Amino acid sequence: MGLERVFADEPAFVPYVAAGDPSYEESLEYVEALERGGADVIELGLPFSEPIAEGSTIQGAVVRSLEAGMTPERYFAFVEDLDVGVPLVCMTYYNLVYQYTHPETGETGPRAFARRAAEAGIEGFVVVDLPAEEAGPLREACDEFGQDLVFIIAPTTRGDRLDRMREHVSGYVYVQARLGVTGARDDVSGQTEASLARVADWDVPKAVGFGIKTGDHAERIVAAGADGVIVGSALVDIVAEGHEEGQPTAEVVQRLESKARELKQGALAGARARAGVDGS
Amino acid sequence: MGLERVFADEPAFVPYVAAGDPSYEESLEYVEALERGGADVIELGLPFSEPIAEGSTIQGAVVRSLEAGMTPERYFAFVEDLDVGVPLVCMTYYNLVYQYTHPETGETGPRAFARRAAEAGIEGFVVVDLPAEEAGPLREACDEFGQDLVFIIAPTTRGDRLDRMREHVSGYVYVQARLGVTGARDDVSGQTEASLARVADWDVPKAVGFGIKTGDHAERIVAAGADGVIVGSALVDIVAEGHEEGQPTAEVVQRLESKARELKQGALAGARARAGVDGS
Amino acid sequence: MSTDKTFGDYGGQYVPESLMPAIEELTDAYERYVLDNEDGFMDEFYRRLADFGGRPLPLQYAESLSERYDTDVYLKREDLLHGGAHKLNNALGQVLLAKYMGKERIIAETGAGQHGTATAMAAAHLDMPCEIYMGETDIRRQRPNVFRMKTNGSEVTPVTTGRGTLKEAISETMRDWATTVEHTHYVIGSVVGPHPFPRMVRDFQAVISEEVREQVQEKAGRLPDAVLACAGGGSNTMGTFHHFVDDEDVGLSAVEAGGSSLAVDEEAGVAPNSASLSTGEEGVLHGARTKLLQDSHGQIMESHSVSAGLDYAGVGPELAHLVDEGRVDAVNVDDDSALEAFHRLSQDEGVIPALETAHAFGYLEQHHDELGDVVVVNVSGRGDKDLETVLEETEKRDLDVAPDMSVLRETGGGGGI
Amino acid sequence: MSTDKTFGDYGGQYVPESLMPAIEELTDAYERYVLDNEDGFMDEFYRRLADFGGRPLPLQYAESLSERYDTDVYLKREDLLHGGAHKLNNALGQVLLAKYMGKERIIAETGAGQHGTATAMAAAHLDMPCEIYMGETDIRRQRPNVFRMKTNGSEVTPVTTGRGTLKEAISETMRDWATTVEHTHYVIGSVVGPHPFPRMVRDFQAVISEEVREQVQEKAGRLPDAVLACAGGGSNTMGTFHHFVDDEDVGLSAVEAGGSSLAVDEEAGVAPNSASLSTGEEGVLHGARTKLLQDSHGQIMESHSVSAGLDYAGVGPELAHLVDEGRVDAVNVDDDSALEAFHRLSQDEGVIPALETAHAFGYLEQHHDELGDVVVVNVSGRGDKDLETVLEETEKRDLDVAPDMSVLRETGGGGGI
Ligand SMILES: Cc1ncc(COP(=O)(O)O)c(C=O)c1O
Ligand SMILES: Cc1ncc(COP(=O)(O)O)c(C=O)c1O
Repeated sequence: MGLERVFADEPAFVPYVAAGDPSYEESLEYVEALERGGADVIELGLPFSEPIAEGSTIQGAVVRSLEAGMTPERYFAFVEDLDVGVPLVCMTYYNLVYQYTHPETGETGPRAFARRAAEAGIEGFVVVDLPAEEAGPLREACDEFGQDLVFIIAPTTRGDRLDRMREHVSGYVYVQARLGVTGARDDVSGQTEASLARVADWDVPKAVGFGIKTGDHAERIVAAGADGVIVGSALVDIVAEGHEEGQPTAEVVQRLESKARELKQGALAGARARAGVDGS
Repeated sequence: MGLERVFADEPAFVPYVAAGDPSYEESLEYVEALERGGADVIELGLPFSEPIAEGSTIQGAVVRSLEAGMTPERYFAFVEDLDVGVPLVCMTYYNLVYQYTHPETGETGPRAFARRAAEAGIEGFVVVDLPAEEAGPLREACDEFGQDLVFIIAPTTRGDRLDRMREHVSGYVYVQARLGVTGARDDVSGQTEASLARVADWDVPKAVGFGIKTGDHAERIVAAGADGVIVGSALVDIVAEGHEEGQPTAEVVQRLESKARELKQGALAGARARAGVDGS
Repeated sequence: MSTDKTFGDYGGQYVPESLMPAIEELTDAYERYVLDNEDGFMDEFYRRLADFGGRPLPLQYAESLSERYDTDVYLKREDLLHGGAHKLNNALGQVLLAKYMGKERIIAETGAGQHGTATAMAAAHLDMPCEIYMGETDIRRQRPNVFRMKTNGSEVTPVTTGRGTLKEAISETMRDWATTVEHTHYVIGSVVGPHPFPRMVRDFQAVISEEVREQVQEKAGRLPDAVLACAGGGSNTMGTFHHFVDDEDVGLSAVEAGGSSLAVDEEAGVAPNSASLSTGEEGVLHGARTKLLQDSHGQIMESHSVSAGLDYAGVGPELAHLVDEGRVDAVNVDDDSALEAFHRLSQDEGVIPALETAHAFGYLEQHHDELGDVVVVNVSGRGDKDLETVLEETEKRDLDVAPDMSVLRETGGGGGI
Repeated sequence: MSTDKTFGDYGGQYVPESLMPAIEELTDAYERYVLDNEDGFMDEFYRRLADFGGRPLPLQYAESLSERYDTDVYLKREDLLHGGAHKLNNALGQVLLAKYMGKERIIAETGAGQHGTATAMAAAHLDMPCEIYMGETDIRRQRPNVFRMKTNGSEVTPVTTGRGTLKEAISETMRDWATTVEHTHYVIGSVVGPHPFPRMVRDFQAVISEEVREQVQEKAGRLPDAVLACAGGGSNTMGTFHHFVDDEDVGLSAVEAGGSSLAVDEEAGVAPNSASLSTGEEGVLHGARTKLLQDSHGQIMESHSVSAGLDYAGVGPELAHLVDEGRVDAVNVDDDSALEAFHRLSQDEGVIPALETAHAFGYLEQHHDELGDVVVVNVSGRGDKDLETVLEETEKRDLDVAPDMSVLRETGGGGGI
């Protein structure tokens, strides 16, 4: 298992976009731009029609992608078409995993999904509505195909639950910075430090997400102890704006790349600050 | 008591109109026209806002008269202003009788009403919603002021009820030719003869009303044994049409008079037919 | 057995002769079936009220109101009766009686449409053809109830005379009855009309107080200090009061519609209220001597109330008598207070009352400190039928307790429902 | 005590991690208060169901239908429950539970508005702030229910995503809950969602079959041969079936909305029906594994039914399990038959059913000769909320039993209500 590796040397920048938003071709360019901007792992959304954990920004991405014809099969083709070197994580909802039929083996369900994902080059999964308790079948498939199953720790996750999740997590732990749904915010949640403290002694990297919007946010979160920052809505906002205002693809690519750079730089600055603090 | 007198020699024609329909002045002329046409007694309606026993024709007359300002006091003035020689009967609903306040004595109720009516020259009453059972106070006042209280015999009136009404009736008995409400019809009800038969041995005159429209109807009804015919809606229709179509008063007067003549002649013809039958 | 036709000076049988035989036949049937339970009529009535109507209905302790008024307030939940108002008690009783009498057809008038829907339901239930007269204005104002009557298979006949409301509908139904009286029964909608209607309707509605009397003793351990009910014609009122009339310590208040004002416009023939018990004069209307809104000549006034079901110029003769005797308090509450009470009960207790009913709660709000420690209020019906009116009337006013309805406007379709 | 999270393969807890602690807390509360009656919770629940809700509700012998089908047909009258549908059983239970849990705020989704109004009533009754999520399309279609919720003091928040109906409203409510979970309880509207909801909602609704079981034995002298209930999410269904599940001789039929056709348009992602039990595939939606209307990739379909309350792509996991086990028959009835059944019950029995409910009667019409001698049908709600829809949908069709609604047109205001 290997996603830990990208957090080893410096804080990781983990961007999220929905595959195929707003179209297959544009989306390929956008993902590649994120890598150029400094992404260390990319969470690539496979859109589900009922995104119950997403705020309006990512709901918009899901709708655009589905309307442009995204399906699980096209998603895997998309992954194969992508020209990026960093690891890819598939972020989705469980029904798509559960329903999946492997086009060659005819097998259905989590193992078929994990196999096809592995074939396409996916190294891990975040399945938003799959808590550790229900994750058995996918967990086993991940083990078989050498993939990581990332879990989310919410601000409400405490005590027993925390212990149980610690057992199951691999790759990195997704620390949800605040209660609620995805969406860029103008502040850093006060809950972040407390959440990080609860997983401080876990031996997987801690990536913090939910609401991070600027390099400054990223810096503060890494300074607070995160090993990485996960940023979705702030990037999807750029895609959405580009789409709605009819901006040239190249311009959107440019803006995504520079936003990615800002966030990655913020994370690095946070690491320096922490090193300074640690060193003082 | 005296209304019997007008039925003595020949079948009586008893027209009904609402006083003040469509205006005080026009109405005076209309009533006088009816006398010229051959009326033997005139039933002069004092309009009540809830005429529950009237069909749409007479409802219309009530509305026009009330809108033109008719009140019980104006009604009595109207009676006083009338220049007719035949007896007048006041046809109304009980609440107006019950509420009445005599302008000079200040007395209220049936006795006050009967007194004022007597002063104005009214010789009798038909109070549509006052069955014999509730008629005590008005009955007494009528006796005191020498007026007749006319009751209606419906096709449903039988047995005990018939006997009780026989005791109370005076002037004439109003034989309702059919069930339902007032209104001109195109046929003579088959119920008429049966109703007449039920009161055949009463010693008051029998006047038949409800639905009589033509001289021919009048003839048949008198031939069947009636001592008189009561006609309202067929006359009010003429008033209504004159009002709606803006006909000159003189024209309406003319039409009323000739309709009255037709009905009176019909009644006379009926009497001749009956005499023929009786004599055969 | 022969029943009294009057209540003191009130009541009687002031109808055209053609109806008298039917009224005598009905009186006879009333005495035999209702009073003497011949052929088990009343047993069947109670059984159907239970199985079809949903009786018995709860007497609910109103937690929020009791706290607000520092008085134990109980709600008699007639709003839970099938159809949504107490009206079915009467309609079911009369339609069943018509069946026992061998009648083949039912007619009824309706104002707000509650009595019409109750009658249509009862007629469908008992398989009787039914025709409902309803003023044209009321048809326009109460479309859902028109639809319900039609859905239950009744004819609905518009009445176009006068202002096209309840008074005209009653007159028109009486006209139908005068024509069809031999095979048709007229199901009158309240404790009004000629004898035996006021007594008979009261007896059918008395199931309310029969239940309340038992329930309140069980829940409060004693009889109430006060019983409140709104009063239009007065059927829910008499139904709620009847079994308490002999309990002299139980105060009985009939809450009428004060409308926009108690003053009358004699010239226009309009009383902007329906407070016939409080302000009316004795007179004769629709078959009975009772208290009426009328001008000095005896012409009937157009009444007014924000609640269509209270909008009637007359009132039941028994209530008129009980008020004269001092046994029942005639009080009234204006449109504004009724609307506020509508919103208050909805928000505080989770019970949306009919606008008629809301008048009783408006009175409770104003006079709770004079009513004693245990107060029963009859919730005569539910407010679903009134939503459109309440929306309109609330927007015209600046009420303290009204909710913000902007979500209805913002999602299109205008401000209506 | 620890309850099973699944029913066979169905059920479970497929929710974002942020909700898991709340769901565990709820499970604990469910086991303590509902299953163990801690602090007398269930006693208070039953008391409030009686006093506020109007329970017990009648089991009515349906005379006309029994004659029509030559079978004893009984109607369980949930339409008489306060609010007009079985929904209050659940809403009252959950709001009360939230109070016992010390929660300070209630949220709920609603489609047709029946669950929303029930929740708003329960929240007003128990003095809890309440916010209801409702699709924008549904707000437009169900304005009276929006008004009722607002009148009871609830916030109504429009949901603009997707088609703006129930599915989207549930998703949006889950989003609110994910944010406010620490002090807010989500009152889900049917036997769907993650454990413990399907079990808990069933237990609250099981009061229906608890009563029916006793009533039918009293009235028919034995258990029924068949019990019918419509099924959207399946809460009235499981409530009506629950206490009969172990009686193997009692047939249980869940009647789904067949809509306009059982065929699906995979391309458009639309199923013109809501027959998830009859035609759906196993999958995971809104927290549970169950039968779903979905395309071959697992994307959820837009379902359709003339009755908004059945218009949902999922169904309760316990029902899915009982169908797989062969214990419950999954059947369905199309829009036309449901509309005809709506009119038939209204005309023949004087009970205007909800369009949801009408599906069960459509099935009875088609299969009465296979159901045995004693049949119980749950009247899950009343049809007042559906009048506008029925008027429109009836005019589009040539139904045998529909009344002539021309009086509504002739008196102005267009063809609407
Ligand atoms: C709910 C409700 N309450 C009260 C009334 C008034 O009638 P009554 O005074 O006869 O009870 C009506 C009449 O429609 C009504 O619908
Ligand atoms: C009257 C009625 N019946 C049935 C339903 C369907 O829900 P369920 O299947 O959960 O009983 C609804 C939903 O709104 C409803 O209002």
